[in-house]
Amino acid sequence: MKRPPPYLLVILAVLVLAVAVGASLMAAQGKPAQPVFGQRADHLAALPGPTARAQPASWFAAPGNGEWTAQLGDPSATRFSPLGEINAANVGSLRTEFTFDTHNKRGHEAGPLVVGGTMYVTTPYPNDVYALDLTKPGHPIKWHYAPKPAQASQGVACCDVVNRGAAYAGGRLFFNTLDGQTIALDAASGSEVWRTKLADINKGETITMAPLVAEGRVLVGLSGGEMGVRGSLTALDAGSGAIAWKAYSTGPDADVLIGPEFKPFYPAEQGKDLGVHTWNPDGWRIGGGNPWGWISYDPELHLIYYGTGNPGPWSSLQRPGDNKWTAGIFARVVRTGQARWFYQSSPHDLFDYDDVNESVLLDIPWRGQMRKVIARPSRTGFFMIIDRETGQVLSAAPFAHVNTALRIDMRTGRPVVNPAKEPQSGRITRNICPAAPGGKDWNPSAFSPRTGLVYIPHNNLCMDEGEVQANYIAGTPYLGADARMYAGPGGNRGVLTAWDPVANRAVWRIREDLPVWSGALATAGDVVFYGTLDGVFKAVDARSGRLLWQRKLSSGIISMPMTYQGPDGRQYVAVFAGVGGWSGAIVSGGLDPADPTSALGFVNAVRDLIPRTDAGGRLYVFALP
Amino acid sequence: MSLRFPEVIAAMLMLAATGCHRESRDYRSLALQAQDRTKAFGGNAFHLAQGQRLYAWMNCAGCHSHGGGGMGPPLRDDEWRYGGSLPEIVTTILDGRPNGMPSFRGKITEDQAWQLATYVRSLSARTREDILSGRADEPSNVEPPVLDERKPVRRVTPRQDDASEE
Amino acid sequence: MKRAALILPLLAPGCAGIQSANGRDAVQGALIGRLFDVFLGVAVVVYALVIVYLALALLRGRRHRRRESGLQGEPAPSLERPWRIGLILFASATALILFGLAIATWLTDRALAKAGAEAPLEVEVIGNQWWWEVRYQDPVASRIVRTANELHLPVGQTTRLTLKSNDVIHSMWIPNLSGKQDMIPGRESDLALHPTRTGTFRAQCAEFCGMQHANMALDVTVESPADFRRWYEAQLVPQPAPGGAAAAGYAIFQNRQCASCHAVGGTPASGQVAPDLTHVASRNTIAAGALPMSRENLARWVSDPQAVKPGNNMPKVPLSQSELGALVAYLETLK
Amino acid sequence: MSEERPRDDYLRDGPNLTGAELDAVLDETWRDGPGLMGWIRSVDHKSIGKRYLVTAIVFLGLGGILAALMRIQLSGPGHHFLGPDRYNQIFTMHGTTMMFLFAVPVMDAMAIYLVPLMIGTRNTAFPRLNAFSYWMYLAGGTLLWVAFVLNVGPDAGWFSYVPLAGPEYSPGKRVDIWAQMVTFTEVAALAVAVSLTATILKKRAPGMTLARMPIFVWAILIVSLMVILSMPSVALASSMLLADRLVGTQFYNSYELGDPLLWQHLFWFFGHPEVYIIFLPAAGFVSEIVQAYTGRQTFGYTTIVLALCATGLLAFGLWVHHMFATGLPRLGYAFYTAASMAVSIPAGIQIFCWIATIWTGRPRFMVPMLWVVGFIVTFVIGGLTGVMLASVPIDLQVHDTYFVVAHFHYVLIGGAVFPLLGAITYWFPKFTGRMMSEGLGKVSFWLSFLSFQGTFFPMHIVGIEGMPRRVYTYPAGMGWDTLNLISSISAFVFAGSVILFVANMLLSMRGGEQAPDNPWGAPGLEWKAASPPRPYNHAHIPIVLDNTPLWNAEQPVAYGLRVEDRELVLTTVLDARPDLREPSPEPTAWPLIAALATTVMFISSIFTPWAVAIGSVPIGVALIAWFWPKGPPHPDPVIE
Repeated sequence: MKRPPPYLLVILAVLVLAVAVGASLMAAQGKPAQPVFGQRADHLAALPGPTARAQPASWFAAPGNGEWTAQLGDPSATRFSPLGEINAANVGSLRTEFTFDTHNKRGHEAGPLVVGGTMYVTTPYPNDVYALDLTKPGHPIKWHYAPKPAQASQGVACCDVVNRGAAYAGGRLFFNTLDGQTIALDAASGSEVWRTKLADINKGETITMAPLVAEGRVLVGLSGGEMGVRGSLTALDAGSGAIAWKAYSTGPDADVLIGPEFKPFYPAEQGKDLGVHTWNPDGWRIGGGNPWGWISYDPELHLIYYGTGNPGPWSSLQRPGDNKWTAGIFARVVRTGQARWFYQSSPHDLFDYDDVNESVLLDIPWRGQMRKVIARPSRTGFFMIIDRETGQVLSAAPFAHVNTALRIDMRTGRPVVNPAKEPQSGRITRNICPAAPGGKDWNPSAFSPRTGLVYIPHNNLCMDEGEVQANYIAGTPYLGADARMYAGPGGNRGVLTAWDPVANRAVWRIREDLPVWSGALATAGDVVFYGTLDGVFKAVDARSGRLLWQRKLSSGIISMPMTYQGPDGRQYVAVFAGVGGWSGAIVSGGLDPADPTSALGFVNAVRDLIPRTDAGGRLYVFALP
Repeated sequence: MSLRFPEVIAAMLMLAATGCHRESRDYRSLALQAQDRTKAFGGNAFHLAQGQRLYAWMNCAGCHSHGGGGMGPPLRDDEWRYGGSLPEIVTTILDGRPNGMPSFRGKITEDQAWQLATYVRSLSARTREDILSGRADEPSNVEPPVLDERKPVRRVTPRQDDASEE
Repeated sequence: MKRAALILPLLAPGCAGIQSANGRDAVQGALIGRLFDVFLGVAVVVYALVIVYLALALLRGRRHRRRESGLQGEPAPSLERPWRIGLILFASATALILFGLAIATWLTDRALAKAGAEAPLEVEVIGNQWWWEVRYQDPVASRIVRTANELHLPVGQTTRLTLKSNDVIHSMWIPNLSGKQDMIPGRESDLALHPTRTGTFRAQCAEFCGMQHANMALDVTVESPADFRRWYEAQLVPQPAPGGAAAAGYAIFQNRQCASCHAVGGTPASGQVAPDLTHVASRNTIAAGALPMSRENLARWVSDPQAVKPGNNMPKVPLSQSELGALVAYLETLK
Repeated sequence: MSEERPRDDYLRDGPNLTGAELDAVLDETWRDGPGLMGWIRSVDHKSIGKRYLVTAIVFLGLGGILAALMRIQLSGPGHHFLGPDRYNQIFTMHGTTMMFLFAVPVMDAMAIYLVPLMIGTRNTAFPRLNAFSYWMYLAGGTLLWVAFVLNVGPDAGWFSYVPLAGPEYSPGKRVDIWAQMVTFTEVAALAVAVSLTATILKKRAPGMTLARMPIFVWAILIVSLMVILSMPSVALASSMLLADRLVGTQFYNSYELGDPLLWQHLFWFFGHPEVYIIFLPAAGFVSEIVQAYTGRQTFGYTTIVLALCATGLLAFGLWVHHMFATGLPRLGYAFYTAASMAVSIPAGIQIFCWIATIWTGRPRFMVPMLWVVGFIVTFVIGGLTGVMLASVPIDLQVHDTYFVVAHFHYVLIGGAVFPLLGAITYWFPKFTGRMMSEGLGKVSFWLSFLSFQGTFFPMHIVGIEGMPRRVYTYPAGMGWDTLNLISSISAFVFAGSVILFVANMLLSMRGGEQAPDNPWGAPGLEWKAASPPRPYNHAHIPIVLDNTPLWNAEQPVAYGLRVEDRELVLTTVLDARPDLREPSPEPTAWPLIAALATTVMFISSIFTPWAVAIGSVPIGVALIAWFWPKGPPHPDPVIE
């Protein structure tokens, strides 16, 4: 055999070269340099001056004598505490006073309540309630109440079997269970006073929200927008637990308690039985609109303000029309439930923008006069300033990266939808910002009258979403959409933004690596507390956003920090660690990141959460040494 | 050079057996009458395809997504709390499970349950390779072009025992 | 109106069936029909000329054969001159005829576009494997009618169909009214219809879409605007739970497999992945034209759908004789 | 290098070595090996051509049986003779077999057999590539039909529109087998096209300039270029479909912004040239037959050649007329209407020229001429309905109905099979050395012609009356029943006539009267060779002086080719001046082994993508062995 012809040698050489180049490329792949997030604040504008500063409502009274009786601090949802012992100077030396384990692996979204030397703690399913006696050393458990909700309710809870906490009023503790019962306990003894069943889990109805108590009414909203449940807000008599009134979010005016008192500001909300006519026939029966979020109350106007959830199904092509009264804000008279006004922030909602976020009641100078408003960092990504007497939108500016709506048309109040992002049948739409959890999800922001800023813990997520045909079977999810979420522009997935509601612009912001799913807490010591999804509890300066103190906890923080004055007069700050909820389901539910559409697409946004935190609920209480 | 004739016939018959069973459009669900239903349903591409469509129609994707889980546990990780064989999955589907899996007894017929179970088992790649389909006509679960690359570090750990188990 | 029949001894003698492009029962169908007549006329004439030319060639050739006088081997160019001119004339004539036909096509296209420009009635038709979902659009969302496998049209008005598909490619073709348009997943196409004669017609899927492509028909009823209005209002009326004999059937429908896929307006059953049955008894056929509507056929279809339409997606729900009877009794009330 | 010419003591043909002695030596050099191994190793274009022809006719028979089954099922409304699944497999197999396994390969068969003879050379260029192409074609056909027997036959139509043929709506391996079969057949067609193009351009007899080439050879040249330009489109489309189905790529997934219409564009960009690839050789047959039986050169040689080129070119510009109903923009459609109408002009011109040839020649109405007349009568109807289909509004009414089925049977059977049967009768003496029976030929022609009209003309009417394509049954009372019955009955008569034709072939192969070299007195070079031709075709390479070499008195020949080795003369492309002496590859079994390796890789890649990587190693080995340079058999003497 003659020596092999030259061309074979050439081929061999080329092959070897290719392998070498390939190997070196693979090695260089490695970890891209990771920008460091969460360490410093970007300054965007000047702090508002004393005259141009937003004020709390005229009747506002911060929680007194060091107690904390509601998840949002006070009925106007400011989450501001008058305690100033912990301030920007000494917060650096905070240390753990004590911890309390709930032995529950699911998402802990609730914050504890403190009344009269006792701390009341509620947990996710199975919704146990503990009372800790703070007066005694070692804070022993005074009593423990186990409501034993139905096991099957876990199968119809869309976004982890969470509970957003209890409310205290008149010596009683009111809270909801996952299988849809509202329970009143005697705060002292822990004995059950009354228990009312509001939901039928076979239809997919659950309750996860924290009730609001106002004028003798316990207000409770059903969850289940993802299960084709027809949303409703129920007012129970605080004394007996009997149902005082019930307002549906869809259907004829009679069901929605719309009557002569109903004077909405915008023409689109005026008309008869819009809850039926803005739906395809029978669409309203399984139309969602669940008020599973926050309720605020104005004692002067005797009005409550709450948002309604997303219309069902997610597939907007299957429910033509504006789908009234979903994804909007209701103002109702608390005694009778009659609606006063309604504003729909996302008509014919396309991307699951429930509008259930908190409404902070403020008085702000607007064009030379003080206007009573509600300030809402809403899921659509716009910070809405709405007159709380008439429902008129005074101003709306995006606090997160938004490309689904070009702007809010001030004349009609409707968002101008970006045609490129409108879903098409049979085709995915890419790069929808904000993603389904919205600019900010349910985790409440905080307002500090001392700085006039609203501190918004929110996301920076975009998603690809394709609408498929949704089928309705009672008790099973009614979605019709596949989504995949991922980091928004800048690569950071969360932000804490300090927002000036008067100028309606951001003053400073801290970009966080992971979506910020915890509530915020502002204190008179000019300190703002919040936690990150991988469990770092932080304190930042209310004026500059400078990071003052941080501590890594045992699990991700998706709960609401609170502060109280203990029997010994010292100021304590308490927060629950216990990752879960929609954002943390990948850890608490043990989901598989190989399928990016899991947990309605959120898993794809937080694939790297698995190694960074474990599940497991634990309460941490900090104080100065 | 000439293959011995019987071998050729034997190979053809074997191919025929696997070929035509895998491909038979068993729309009358005769597989229900087969003794070994696992082989009858588990080895038939038509039943797997019907299962794939039922998975979307009967809202399984709502809780289990495309195998990654959500409200319900993930189905791709090949860990079965109530048993991973076809009959056990059918029982799970038809009778439901205490922690929230609804019962589909009245909602789908028995052969549909078997078809669904065949598809569910294929999610954890425990069925024959040759009856799987590359993908479904739906938004795919392929890695999207993220704006800023975030990669997972390790595979999911087995689910810790659930405190609410008792 | 059926001028084609006069020219065409070969085509079926004029009387068009309920599913025939000869029907020409709409402006669009008539325009296309007239264009077809033009093309057919030209084709017949051209064909006649070619056959005559061929026949003469054969005869002339036979005579040359006998008298050994035809051209031989490589004929001199001069002898070929007349044929060269003939060739040029033939080629230019062909080009001219084709140009004329192209102009006729263009004119018809323009007329079709004008006829379909504005349409007071919009209907969305979604193709599924082997049935049609039909949704009458209305500015007031609650007046949107969702029905299946039937299409009612007001005569004398233009209706625009927006065509989509949920799974594979189908094709909406109502031969009596107009040409066909494909329904391609991920795309939307539209079809304008301006019927000029009342009557019932039959449309059929014209793009191979799987096992039951042959049984994917649509009943088209063209009626006066008043009748259409009456039918439309009747479709909006929900069917709440009936009392009396049908109650048993209603219970079976709600609690068994039916509600997982079918919807009946006014009842909890809201399945979206199968035909809406709110007014099923008022339709002319069952299962997209597989069987004419009657009590026995309903029973035959529900008891064993695979026998009637093998391979379709409706399962064989196990029902006893009495349950079947009760269910069919209930379905009969859904007029 | 010294100027002195190397010693040259090889035996060469020439005046001193001619006649029987030359035949014996050439026979020894060019003969296939003995027995089965010789048959397998053969690279002789005649034996490969015959294999192609026989296999294609077998597939024609199989496809015909399927057609008969369909006609039984459709002979009346609501028959249960075939279930929907079986019927869908049968109509898909009928279309696929006829288009991919009969029509293109049979034209390749005739081309491989006749072109070397007609241009006066001894074998095609790349004869081993030809052998490889046959084995790939045989493997593809076997794969498809074995799958069909095993109930794994494709059931999504011969053009398998996505998403029905996609991963979700076509479970199992049926469409994968179809897509892989397309890969097989288009590799085979590409191989043949490359070898024929090289043969026609480089191996013409000295003096046979482009202007003196037989019209059939022109047709084959244009068809080969069309194959080379169109087949890659369907190769890409079927590979993308396989990737979608097996490894979950998103090419045709509209949800991930892929597009089902991408498949239609890529497929029909190949699809329409494909039907001209089938028609143009038939047009070549007609030109040859008409020229032979009228005793004069076909009228308007250059016109016909330009018409063939125009058809070839325009064929690439009108594929969207298959997609007029998909809702693409109307202005785009206008271009394709114009192109579709324009393509009928070259066809019309050819028909004018043929009739002019008959008019002015001295026609003898033997059986091939009958087939030509039958072709003209039938094809013109098909052409005219084709012009109707070119107009968008009319196409919207008749697209995907039995009107279209009638149209393409008129242009494919009328336009290609009729000339093919005439060509087989015409060249049968050359293939087998025996004449086909005139009587039997006439009977089978008239039977075919009349039963064809009876079968397919009613389909025009049924199509207009609203009967869509590919329905396994239809309801009664639609006005289609009697027409379908007529079609079914005459379909059986038509089948009978084809069987009669094949019987005539088989009988005549042995029993037919002996055929001289040039029974029809035709002018082509192929009639200079013996019937059946010797392994080396022509003893001496002929020299061509004009278009009709055999009609000239003196027919000069060239001398000087080596006789002990396989050697051919290469001529320049335009005016065929002798250029080189080229050794012609020896018989070898490596093409078969390479084809087997490719077959194993293709089929196993359906079951696991790894097969593509692992399978390509044996293919590489087989190809390396196939191309391993062995140097000239008797090396030129090295000049000391």
